[in-house]
Amino acid sequence: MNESLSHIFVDALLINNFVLCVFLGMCSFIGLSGKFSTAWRMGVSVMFVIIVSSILSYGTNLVLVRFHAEYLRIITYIVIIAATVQLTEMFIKKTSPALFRAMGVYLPLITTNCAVLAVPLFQTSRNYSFVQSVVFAIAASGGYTIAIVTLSLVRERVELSDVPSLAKGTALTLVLAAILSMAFMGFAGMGNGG
Amino acid sequence: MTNSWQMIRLLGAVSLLCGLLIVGTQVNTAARIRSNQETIMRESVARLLPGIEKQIVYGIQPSGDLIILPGIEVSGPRFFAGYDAAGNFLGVVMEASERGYADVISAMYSYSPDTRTITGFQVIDMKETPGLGNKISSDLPFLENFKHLDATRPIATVKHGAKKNPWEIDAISGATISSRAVGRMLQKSVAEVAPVIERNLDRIKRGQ
Amino acid sequence: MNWLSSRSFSQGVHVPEFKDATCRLPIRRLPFAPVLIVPLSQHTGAPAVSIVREGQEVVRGEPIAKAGGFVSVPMHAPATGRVERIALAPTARGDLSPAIFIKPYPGASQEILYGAPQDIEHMTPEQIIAAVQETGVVGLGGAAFPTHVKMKLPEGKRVDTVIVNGCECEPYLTTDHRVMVEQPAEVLAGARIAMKAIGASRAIVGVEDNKPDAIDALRKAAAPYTNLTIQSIAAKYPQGAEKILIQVLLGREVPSGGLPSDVGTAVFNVATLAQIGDLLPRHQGLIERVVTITGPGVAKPGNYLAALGTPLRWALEKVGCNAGVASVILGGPMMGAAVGSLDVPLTKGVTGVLVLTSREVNGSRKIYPCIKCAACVEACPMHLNPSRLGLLARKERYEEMENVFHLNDCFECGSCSYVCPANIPLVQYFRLAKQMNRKRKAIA
Amino acid sequence: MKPVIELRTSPHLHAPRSVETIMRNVVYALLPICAYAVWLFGASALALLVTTTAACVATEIFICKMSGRESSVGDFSVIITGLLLGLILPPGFPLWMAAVGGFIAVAPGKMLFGGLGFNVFNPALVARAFLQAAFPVAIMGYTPALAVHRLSEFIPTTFAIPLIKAAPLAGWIEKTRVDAFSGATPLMLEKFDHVHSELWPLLIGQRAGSSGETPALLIFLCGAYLILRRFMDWRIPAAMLTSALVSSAAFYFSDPSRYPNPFFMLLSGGMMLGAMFMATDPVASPVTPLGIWIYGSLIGLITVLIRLKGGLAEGVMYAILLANAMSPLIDNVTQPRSYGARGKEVA
Amino acid sequence: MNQDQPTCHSASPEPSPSETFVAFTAGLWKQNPVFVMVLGMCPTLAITNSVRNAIAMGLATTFVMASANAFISMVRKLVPKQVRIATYISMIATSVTIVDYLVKAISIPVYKALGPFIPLIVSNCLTLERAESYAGKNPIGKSILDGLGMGLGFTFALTCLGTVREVLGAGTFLGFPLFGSNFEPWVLFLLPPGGFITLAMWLLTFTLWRERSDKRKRAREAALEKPVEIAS
Repeated sequence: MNESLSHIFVDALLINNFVLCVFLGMCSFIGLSGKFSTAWRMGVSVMFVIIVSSILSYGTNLVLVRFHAEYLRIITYIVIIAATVQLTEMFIKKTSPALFRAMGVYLPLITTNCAVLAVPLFQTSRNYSFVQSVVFAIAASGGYTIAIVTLSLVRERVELSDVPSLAKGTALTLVLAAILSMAFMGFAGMGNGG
Repeated sequence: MTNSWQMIRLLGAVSLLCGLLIVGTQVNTAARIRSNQETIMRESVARLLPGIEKQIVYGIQPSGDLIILPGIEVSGPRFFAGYDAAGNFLGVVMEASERGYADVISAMYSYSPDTRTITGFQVIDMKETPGLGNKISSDLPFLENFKHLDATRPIATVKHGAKKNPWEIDAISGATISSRAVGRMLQKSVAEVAPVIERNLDRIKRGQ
Repeated sequence: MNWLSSRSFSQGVHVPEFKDATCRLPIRRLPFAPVLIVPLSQHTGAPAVSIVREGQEVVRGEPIAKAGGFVSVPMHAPATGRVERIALAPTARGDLSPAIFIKPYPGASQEILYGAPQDIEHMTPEQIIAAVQETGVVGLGGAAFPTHVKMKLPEGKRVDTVIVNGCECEPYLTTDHRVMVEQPAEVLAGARIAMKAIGASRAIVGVEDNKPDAIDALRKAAAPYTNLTIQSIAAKYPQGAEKILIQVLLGREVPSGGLPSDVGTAVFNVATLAQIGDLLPRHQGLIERVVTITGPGVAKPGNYLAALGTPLRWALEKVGCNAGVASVILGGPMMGAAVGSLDVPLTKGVTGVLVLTSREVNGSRKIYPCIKCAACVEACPMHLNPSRLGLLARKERYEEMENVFHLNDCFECGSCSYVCPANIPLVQYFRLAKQMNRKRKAIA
Repeated sequence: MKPVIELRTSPHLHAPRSVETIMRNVVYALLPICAYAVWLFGASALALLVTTTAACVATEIFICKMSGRESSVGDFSVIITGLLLGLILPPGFPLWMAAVGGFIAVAPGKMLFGGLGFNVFNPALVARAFLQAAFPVAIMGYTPALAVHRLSEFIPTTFAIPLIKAAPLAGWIEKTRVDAFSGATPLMLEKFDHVHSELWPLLIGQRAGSSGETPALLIFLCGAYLILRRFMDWRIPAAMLTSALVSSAAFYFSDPSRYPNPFFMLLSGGMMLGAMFMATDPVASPVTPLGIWIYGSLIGLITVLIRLKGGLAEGVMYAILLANAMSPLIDNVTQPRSYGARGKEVA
Repeated sequence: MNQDQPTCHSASPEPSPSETFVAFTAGLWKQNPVFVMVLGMCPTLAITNSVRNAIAMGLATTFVMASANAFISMVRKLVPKQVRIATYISMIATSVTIVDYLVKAISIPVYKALGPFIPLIVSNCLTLERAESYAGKNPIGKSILDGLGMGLGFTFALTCLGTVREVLGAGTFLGFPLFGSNFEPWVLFLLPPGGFITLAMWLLTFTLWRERSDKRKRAREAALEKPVEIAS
């Protein structure tokens, strides 16, 4: 199906939000959403890596298809992601030590963030064109960032309240995520109503 | 120096091992996967065209011509023609998809070029709301719509209980969006494929 | 009320005034107590140093202690009598501090025998500042900061406008109100002395519009002077706070952690200036002040001219206390502190004595969790976020309060606690937080 | 020990308004709406309101007891949650589901976060969203207003057996309807069938809908009472209704044949109830002056977008929940500039 | 999380067989990857709306973990530190690709139901975590057992979630209707929020259970210590 760019964008950003509706990038969503300062850095790093690796894997996929080597997709994609992460890390370390201090810890974690691997996989299985892939990568990683940043601020706020000791920790985070996810259900069918 | 050389050698060995394993698996499973996919398709088509014994997959070229596809590997514009044991033409089965409430709904439907009606409809994949939208695959009164759906006119979805004409689809109450998506999908697909079938009907009937 | 023409500021709260009981009563004199307790530290800064011995005879108005440094002022004998002893006396803060106990002679006159006229017109600013220090005048609005220190500008700072603070926005208190009504000439004289000492070209007297008689009296007295303006401003709490008043009158904002002189102004309380205007030409010292003694627990509320050092218990006996006194507050109800003992003396910084009965002091108000109604955010004159500060304080995140939420800009006006529907003791939290931060820094 | 210290610190005066009076007055303001709902939709609406309130109160008492806290029912906030939940469910909603909703509202929606003042989301809306997702069919079971036997008999779905599918409503509606009724609210008619509704019935609430969301005028007046007595922040409803009006007007004037009249948007669905009683929940809304305006406008805008562009007919609930989620962010970016901060930067 | 293991060790009377046994059972319960370590969240939440899918996903992960652990343990002494992660990831990716094809060959409907989550096993933090902390340090037999144990523990957790979600959300278990056709399903549990809620409920249950068992353990220890004190 030939999807319009705006639709791909809204769909990946809100309707089928990567985190809240498709359950991708869960570990970091739960583990790194405790502090706003961590969350936004993680969000930005993920956005960068997703967009770069999406572009790289689009090109790689063309090569794989050309040589009928689709069975190497998973392994090449993960290598591309690992390489992107590694190169980004080195690049930031060289150019901006301050930025590296801020982001450095989060970058290696991105390799095992399934949201990052999911983007190239989805864009391949959905036969997106290059432009569609880029839009999809931006929207999907943007959706991830929105979710993790929102959750982190909500959690910072909850930190100031008297949460019963039993519920502290992951369970409470999950309940918050559940309510957020219910709220995102309001976007279902967006752009398709008329 | 020796250290990096050692590293490269090791990585090479690892890649070789991985490559061998992957290729081995791929080679060993390819036939099985293919037959699995064929079976599923065949079963879906058979469910829509009862009494089918033989089926041909036609691909539609950009020029509008038909070619017979070797199997179901090749995606793109295509349809299935079904024949009974005696080789009589039963009808065609087409694939269609459309955005529903939650995500894309993809479906198959059978179409009779002789009467220009849709004779059956089956959802293949969807993520519609359980209990509401997902009734499009199970709600019997709704599926009743597609036993004889007139496709000579633009197919339209009307609200529950308001169906008056044979080309209208009676929507599921409370699942308007999903029902409409089905109507839109059929309407678009028929408009696209029916003329091609019409033009090549003789050839299809002969099974060439 | 001319509320249309009155200026005001955007935040703050409207507090019931409770001023009717005393605002029309003329200032009356309290007789001498059997013993007057003159603490050596009635002001901000170094304590004064006693220059009398036990048993020495002193004359009313005579210096009995000299300033303990530049940021310090001398003390003068409030009555003619004998120095009974020099010993520790309880203070309103709750601790003990050295004080001179003076036993006035029975029948000692209220007349001030000490002092001689001096010519202000021909004095240099430095001489005026020195003379002001000799009078022992400190900020009589409650801060008790030595006035001459305020007049001595830091290097490189210039002040163009003297602001005279006649707001008296605290409920119940009418001290400044009566001073403005009864001594407008002294107030303006003091303002002119301050202008001369500082080198300012004009002075603005800001008076809240709930005191029309004070505005009238001042305007009449100011008629001959072109560089003195009387500005009526809409009544609102805490308009009398220095920084707020500067913003209302001049539209200037004192930088966080800065002083009024950073924006070219200096602020003096009306009562302070009235004393300077009165004492300086006669070269006398500050020995008495006007104190509003009021509240539901007082039988004869009013404004009383009390000799400094008058014990609180004695003053309250003189004005009569009703049954059921629950709390005695020095200062106004919004920022004043409740005293733990009635044996403390009235000092230079005491603007009023408020006696509340158990009906007003209802300790059983239940504390609810913060419902984030934002009333405090709208009330805070410093535009802080007391709601968030309160939540952080509950979790003892004091550093974050200071670094992210500007805790140190809070001057504890009490507006947030006043409006809080959940009765959260916000100001108390903030005091504690500041204390903890100071302690932490001291350790570090 | 503690109260003695509190006695001794300033300020010694206190404004008369307290949490308890605020909450009590919100309950008063909700009662006329409840009464009108019972008159419009009959005995079932009454049973629904009683059930939700009882379920909420019972849950709160139970949790307080379990966690060894002092019962917090006395602050009335749980009663507000209960009444609001009843008002935003369809009148014939099965009572057992309503009771589940009451539990969800209070247990995970409020007490999990520490009770009053700490809930991140509006508890009643959390429960409504839960029920909407859990029982999408039952929550669409709207019945007509002013049905003939409404006061003497219950809507059959009301007493559906727990965990068992409720019988379809069509038969009952057939029997009691006063005029043609399609089982849809005006918003659903507008969205899915392009049937326009008159504004007057929307204003006085004689239409299908959730039990308490229909009488726009009455809800407005009850909200106005709270605003005038300063128990509620006027800026949130003002921002929300204005932004809804402006954004829907933009749609309307771009294509009047396709999009509904902006005033229809204001009066239909739960817009008025949401603006007056849901979005104004102080706990889940920002505290900064600018933040409050942003928050209100955001709700209005998202509501209109969901209604006109989304898959659902109604979007107020989701809009408020989303804005609740955003309110810590809004609060953080709109911290007021403290007095003197500008000078500090220069210095 | 890891301090559980030493206590297990010291508690066991015969070291060698029980050690192997511990390697296997730790993942099942004491160090359950989902309920205790909170790892591998994506499939835990996404693929548990039916028991069948949950088990299939769990088994696929188990296979990947066992085989990846085996490979990694094999080469663990040869791999220099710098390229450790890269090697591990390629090993895991290889296992995943194999599983991907195997599942497709076994059943297309199951493959479709698991969607993108089979390839995504690669970036499941659980697999890399075990590779790093166990397979990279232990002999091959134990590593395989660890992979199997962890994988089965993962499967167990997924099945727990799947059961709640399928029973409440559809009224069925493994596709068999449990309550008859009149059951009103709680559709929510099949939707994304249901995944979060179900996991939250399980975690709460686990916390409660552990708290109670801790309390009991402490009580027992206290009871044991008392007489000793009296004696001394």
